[in-house]
Amino acid sequence: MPDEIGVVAALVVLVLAVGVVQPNFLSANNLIQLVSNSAYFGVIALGMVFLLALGEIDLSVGWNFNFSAVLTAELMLFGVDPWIAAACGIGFGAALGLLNGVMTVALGLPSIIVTLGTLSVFQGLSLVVTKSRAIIPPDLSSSFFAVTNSRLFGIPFVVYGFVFAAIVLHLVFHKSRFGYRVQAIGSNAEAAKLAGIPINRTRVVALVLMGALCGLAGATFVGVRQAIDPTTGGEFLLVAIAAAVIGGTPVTGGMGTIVGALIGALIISTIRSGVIFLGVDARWSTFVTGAVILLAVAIDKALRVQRDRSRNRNREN
Amino acid sequence: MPDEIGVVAALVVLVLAVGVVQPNFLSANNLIQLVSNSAYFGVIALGMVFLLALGEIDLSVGWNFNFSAVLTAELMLFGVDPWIAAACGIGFGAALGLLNGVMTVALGLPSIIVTLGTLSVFQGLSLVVTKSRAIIPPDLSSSFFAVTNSRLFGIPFVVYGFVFAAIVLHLVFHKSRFGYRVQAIGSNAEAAKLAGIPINRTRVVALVLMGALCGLAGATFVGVRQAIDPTTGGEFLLVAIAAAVIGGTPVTGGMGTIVGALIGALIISTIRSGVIFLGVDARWSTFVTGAVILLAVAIDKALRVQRDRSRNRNREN
Amino acid sequence: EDKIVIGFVTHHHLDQFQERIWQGARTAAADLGVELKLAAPDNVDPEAQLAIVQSLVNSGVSGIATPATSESLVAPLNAIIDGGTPVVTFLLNSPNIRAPFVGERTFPTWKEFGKRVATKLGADAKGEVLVGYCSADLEILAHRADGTIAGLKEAGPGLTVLGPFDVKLSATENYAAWEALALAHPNAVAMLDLCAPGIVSLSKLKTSGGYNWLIAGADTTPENLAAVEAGTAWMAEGQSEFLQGYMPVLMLVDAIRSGKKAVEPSFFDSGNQFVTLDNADEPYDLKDVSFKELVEIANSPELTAAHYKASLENGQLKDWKSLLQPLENQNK
Amino acid sequence: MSLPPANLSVGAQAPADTLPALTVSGLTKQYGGVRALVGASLEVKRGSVHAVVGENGAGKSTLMKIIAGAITPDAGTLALDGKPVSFAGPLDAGRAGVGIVYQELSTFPTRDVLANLFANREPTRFGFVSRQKMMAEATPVLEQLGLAIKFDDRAGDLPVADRQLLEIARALLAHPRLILLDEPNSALNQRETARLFAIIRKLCETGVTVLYVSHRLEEVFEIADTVSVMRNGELVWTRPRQDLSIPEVIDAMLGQRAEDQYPAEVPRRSFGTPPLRVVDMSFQHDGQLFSFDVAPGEILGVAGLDGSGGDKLLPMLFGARGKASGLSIYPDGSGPPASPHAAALRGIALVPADRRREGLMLQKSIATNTAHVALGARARWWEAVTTSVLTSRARRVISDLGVKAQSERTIVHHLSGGNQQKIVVGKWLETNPGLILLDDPTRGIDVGAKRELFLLVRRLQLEGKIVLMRSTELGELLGMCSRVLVFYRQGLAGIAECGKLDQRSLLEAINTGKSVAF
Ligand SMILES: Nc1ncnc2c1ncn2[C@@H]1O[C@H](COP(=O)(O)OP(=O)(O)OP(=O)(O)O)[C@@H](O)[C@H]1O
Ligand SMILES: Nc1ncnc2c1ncn2[C@@H]1O[C@H](COP(=O)(O)OP(=O)(O)OP(=O)(O)O)[C@@H](O)[C@H]1O
Ligand SMILES: [Mg+2]
Ligand SMILES: [Mg+2]
Repeated sequence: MPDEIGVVAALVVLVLAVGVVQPNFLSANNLIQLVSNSAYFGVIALGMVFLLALGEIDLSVGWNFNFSAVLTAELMLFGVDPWIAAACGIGFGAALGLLNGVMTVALGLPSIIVTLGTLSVFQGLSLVVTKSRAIIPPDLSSSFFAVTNSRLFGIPFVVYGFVFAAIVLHLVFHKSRFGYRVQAIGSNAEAAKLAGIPINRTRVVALVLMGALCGLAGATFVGVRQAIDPTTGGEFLLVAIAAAVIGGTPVTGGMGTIVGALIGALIISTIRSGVIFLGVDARWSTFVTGAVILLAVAIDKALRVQRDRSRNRNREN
Repeated sequence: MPDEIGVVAALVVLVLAVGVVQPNFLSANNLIQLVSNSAYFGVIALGMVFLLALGEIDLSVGWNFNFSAVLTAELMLFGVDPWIAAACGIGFGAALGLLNGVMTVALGLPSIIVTLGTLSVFQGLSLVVTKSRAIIPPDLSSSFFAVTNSRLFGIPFVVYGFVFAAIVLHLVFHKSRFGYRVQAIGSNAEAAKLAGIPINRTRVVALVLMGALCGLAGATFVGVRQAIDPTTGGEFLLVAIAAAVIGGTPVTGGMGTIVGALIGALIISTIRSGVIFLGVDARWSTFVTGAVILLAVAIDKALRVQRDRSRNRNREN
Repeated sequence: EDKIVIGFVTHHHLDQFQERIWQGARTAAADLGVELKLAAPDNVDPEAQLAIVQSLVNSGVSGIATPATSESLVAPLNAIIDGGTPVVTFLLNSPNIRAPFVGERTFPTWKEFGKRVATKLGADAKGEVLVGYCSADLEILAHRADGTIAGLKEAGPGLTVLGPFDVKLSATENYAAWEALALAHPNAVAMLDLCAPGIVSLSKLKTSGGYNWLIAGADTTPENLAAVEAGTAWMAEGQSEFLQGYMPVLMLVDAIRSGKKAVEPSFFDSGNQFVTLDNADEPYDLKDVSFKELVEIANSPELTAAHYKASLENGQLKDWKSLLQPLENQNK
Repeated sequence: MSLPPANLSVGAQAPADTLPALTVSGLTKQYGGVRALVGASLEVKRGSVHAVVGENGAGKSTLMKIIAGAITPDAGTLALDGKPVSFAGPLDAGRAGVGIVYQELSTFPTRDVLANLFANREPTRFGFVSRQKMMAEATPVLEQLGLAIKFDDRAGDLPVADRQLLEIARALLAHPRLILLDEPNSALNQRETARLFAIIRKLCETGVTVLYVSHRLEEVFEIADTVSVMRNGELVWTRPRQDLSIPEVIDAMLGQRAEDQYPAEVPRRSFGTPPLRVVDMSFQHDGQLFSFDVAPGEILGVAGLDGSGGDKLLPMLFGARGKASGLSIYPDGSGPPASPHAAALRGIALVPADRRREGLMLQKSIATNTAHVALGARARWWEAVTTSVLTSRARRVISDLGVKAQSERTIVHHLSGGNQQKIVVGKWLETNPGLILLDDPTRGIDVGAKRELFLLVRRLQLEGKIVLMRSTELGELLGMCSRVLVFYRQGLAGIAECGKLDQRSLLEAINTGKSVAF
């Protein structure tokens, strides 16, 4: 049984619990929507797994998302072809990640401090660019908008994108040299260095990857929503970390799970949506959200303890 | 030269830089206000140093502050003597911390996950209690309000309180067995266990301390502001962590600095206020804030590197 | 006399609503020949807002205009008033501040909003009407919800009013929340969001999901007006943001020039608009405009200033002092 | 206020001499399918030094940890001075007068020396931890151990040997009646070991009992009164030292006849490949310059006391301290590597001195650890991490080096210390390096494994590899190397030819820096 068994079970329990009371909740339409709503912060959570496994963190993700989306939309305003604008948005996100990486390495500071600064820098610059206005692409005739809003077998583009990103990043995390390096450094940075693993380069690459994922989420957002306003993204940081951590990636470094982060993102969306489906009073909904998070992590933990026990038993026999 | 030399220098540079352009900034009145504005999130930052040094974190601090303040104000509404209400508020904050601690230890989960849940639980329950309304103590005749709003030699009560808390916590951190234990566990949890240090108990105590400090800040807030809103405190988490981390406490555990966190809190207040004094355009102010944070940590780092170099040189000769 | 400097602090500066308030303040400062210092925190954060206000006072401004974002700002703002710096509040009110307030009348306005929605649905309409707001922890939103629900019940006795739901402020969360509500209530006849982002989310959902509920919501932002223009949303409520920026500066400068150390507490109703494709009635003696003109005005600072200029210079608003009401009227 | 006794003394009055200080009976401990300890029974006489020896993974550390209360046995009992005891944790054991120096360094790297010395038993004054009291108490102990460090140095900044001494000092400061030393001197040189032994002897005179685990059998024979041999979790026998010989002990440990410890020197021949030429290198700015050559197929020893610079040489050649100064030319024709990454790519290997801190990912499997260099540093970016490659590599290391482990999926943390060391050696040798820097490679590995390692080194020699080996055991250097670099006070004092030298004169050389013997 893989490590993710616990979170998967927690997700299933939550979905069924809401579904029993409100069968509508289990409609394909709603479940698909649930996934597509997790996509933006979910993709960021996937990148966060790499950073947490490395023993680092990026606090600037939400504003990197926002700034990249703003750049994408602004380029469209300037008449750049939306496909090219989107590519630039992704590249721009990566460049902001590179800035984080270079400053982390050059100043020899932990990324939490550097990104604490760049989080305001990105937000501030984005604000200067938007002048507090929502940026709306003027011409929606490009195939970019058709594609990002398309559905295949009733499932929207972003869902495919999210799942595809998760598969690719899962392979990168577990099957590539880069993923190996990330986990090796997070396990024991000193030993990794003495094994000849290039620590700084790996750190920079991980922060660039994180940035590119923010840019990807931002550019897609512009395609799907055809607008970006100066606030969107600000709240992504905490949800993305929550998704990664609920999914089973420890903050102490050395390991992580991309699949877990995906499930973690779905759990958060399920809670959000479930609270509404169950008609929880607005005043109680925050409390219910917190209580259900605790319940979910407790289920996860209980199941993993259970599994480890039976595993040991099997070993002994 | 102590470790805090870097942050102190960064603070002095910032204060003087603003003061040269706007001499008003250096007025006693403004500087005092600067300190008193840092007091609430600053006290929380002091507690965060213990948790970071332990290798833990408490994400629920802002809403613990809020909930404790709400409880304090509600008790006053019910006619409880304000002094007793304030004491209850502190005790209540500690109890919420105890809840965090017990769940962390009982579920065997990292505190980041548990407090990710309790953060919403506390916020939600506080909201249920306030019914979205500000709670305003009805009768301000008690000496509690006179004392919390008093000034001695022109300096307000909260400033004394903040500095006093910092001194006490500095001593606890560096001179008490509890402080030694906290740092030992954060430094090497396995070795700490082998040395017979009660890890779980220390964790719980640290989370209770954190909670009590939130309660202290909350009760004082009610005294000084004579009101508490359902939103106040939500922003404290990020600022408190920023203050601790800018002050020089690493998130990797094993060490920390209370004095640094105090200076870190002052740096944040100085930036907030300095941006206004310098008349930075409101749209640019977020960017400037971020850039100055980066500048401050770079100054700190440069000075510490400098010091370590000269230290090593002295040592080798 | 010394140059008058007005510190004008909004509770954030992240949307066009705030920008239009700033526009009003800027216009007033130019009209009156005073200096203006505009500032705001990065996001809604009363403590950061207070730090900004206090810094402005310490740097020697002559007066402060700021919203009472939270009740805990009351004591410090009163302390500033006691210290001799006049204060005017706008947008968000606390009756405990010893200062005037410029803004809309919350409960009556939103009751009217609810009534108009119910009327539009038809006197004998049946079905679910969903009411959402962006945050359960702001008292003013609770008043808006109370007003809206009261209006809906009064004018549409056959309607089933559900909510208020916490549909969040950020564009992504707001969209997700309405998406879930739409699925959970497939038979709803109207969706009302009492905060700015709702109209945009709801319009997008309505188009992509093939719904045909009626949409109405708060704030006449360019995006919201675009949705009304496209016919997906029916009504956007506006609350004369320009005046909420203009009047506080005017009142402060008036008091300072007449040598007062504080401004008497009072309430100035900034009025409001219920904007639909065929209605954009303005309060006071402001020129009533067509929807098309309203959009043009909303998109141009010059046209906005010009729109108010006549009344401010020669009309009803020139004599603004006679329009002041007791502070208690604000929520009656 | 009374200061605690300034010298080492017994914690409590000695009970009746007749009862054994420690009685262990039927101790059993099983980890999953691994039987770490199987019904071990032992009696330790008061005031004696009782050595426990055995192969890597024999169960020695498990036994020590149980006696120290760090782990609970599945079955079996303990008695101190005849009284049955059962420990709920290390604290209980400490209170009962049991002290321990763990095999694996368990210092607090971010904490200073004093905090480390008094972890969890800090003396207080008016409720505050008293650094004065700690310093007063610690000074004489550190002096006895010859440990010259500042009290406010961070433990993490100290060299391995100092950290090990620090832990010994920590154990001594608790004044235990029974002290367990689990390979306490694996990182110590002869002088430091001699000091430790002097302290042990003095302690025994005052009635303290010492249980001593070591792989250095000469030292065991020097200090121990009684020797117990363990094999596969079982106690083979316990006998007085004077009735024993080293080969006898080795036979019992291995369960077979012992061979010569050092495999025979291979005949020198020429390989036609270039040597390593170290030219004008120095340990610090303006420091003494030194130069030497190492030919292919040569094993060059590195010796020196702590602080002599000897411990810096290998990391420096490896690029771990930045690019080395001077005009050195490596066998590939380039200068010194600028970073460990460059070194790894150029086929230079460093087996670091502190395996847990510098060599291992403790929470990862053997398979992951053995890929550290081959995959982490040397693979091309597109090369996938496949389970089959990881597995076959790990299995090769396990069989080549005789790692005692259940499978390649075993977490390294669960291996015995010696087997962990083999993983570090193995992960480097897997990459077939041309220049091999061995920094105290035999630390904590048993005689059998040591011999296997030396055989391996000889094989490398035959292949024309260049090997530099630093060791704290001079016998090893003399047994394996043709020449030994002797470092003294941050400079190279001379190069000793091993053929013309015995252990005593080498010892004298590293202690005085005089080149008389060369
Ligand atoms: N002992 C040391 N003292 C001072 N600086 C050092 C030391 N060791 C390494 N450095 C410097 O610290 C930085 C980090 O070194 P590291 O080996 O991690 O780089 P890297 O990740 O291998 O670089 P690259 O990605 O270019 O290969 C480098 O700039 C190096 O020069
Ligand atoms: N926590 C653990 N989990 C699983 N197996 C363990 C654990 N600790 C020890 N073992 C196993 O128990 C056996 C005995 O280990 P132990 O550490 O006692 O050996 P040792 O005699 O001290 O060896 P060395 O000389 O290498 O230090 C080994 O096979 C080891 O792999
Ligand atoms: Mg490198
Ligand atoms: Mg051992």
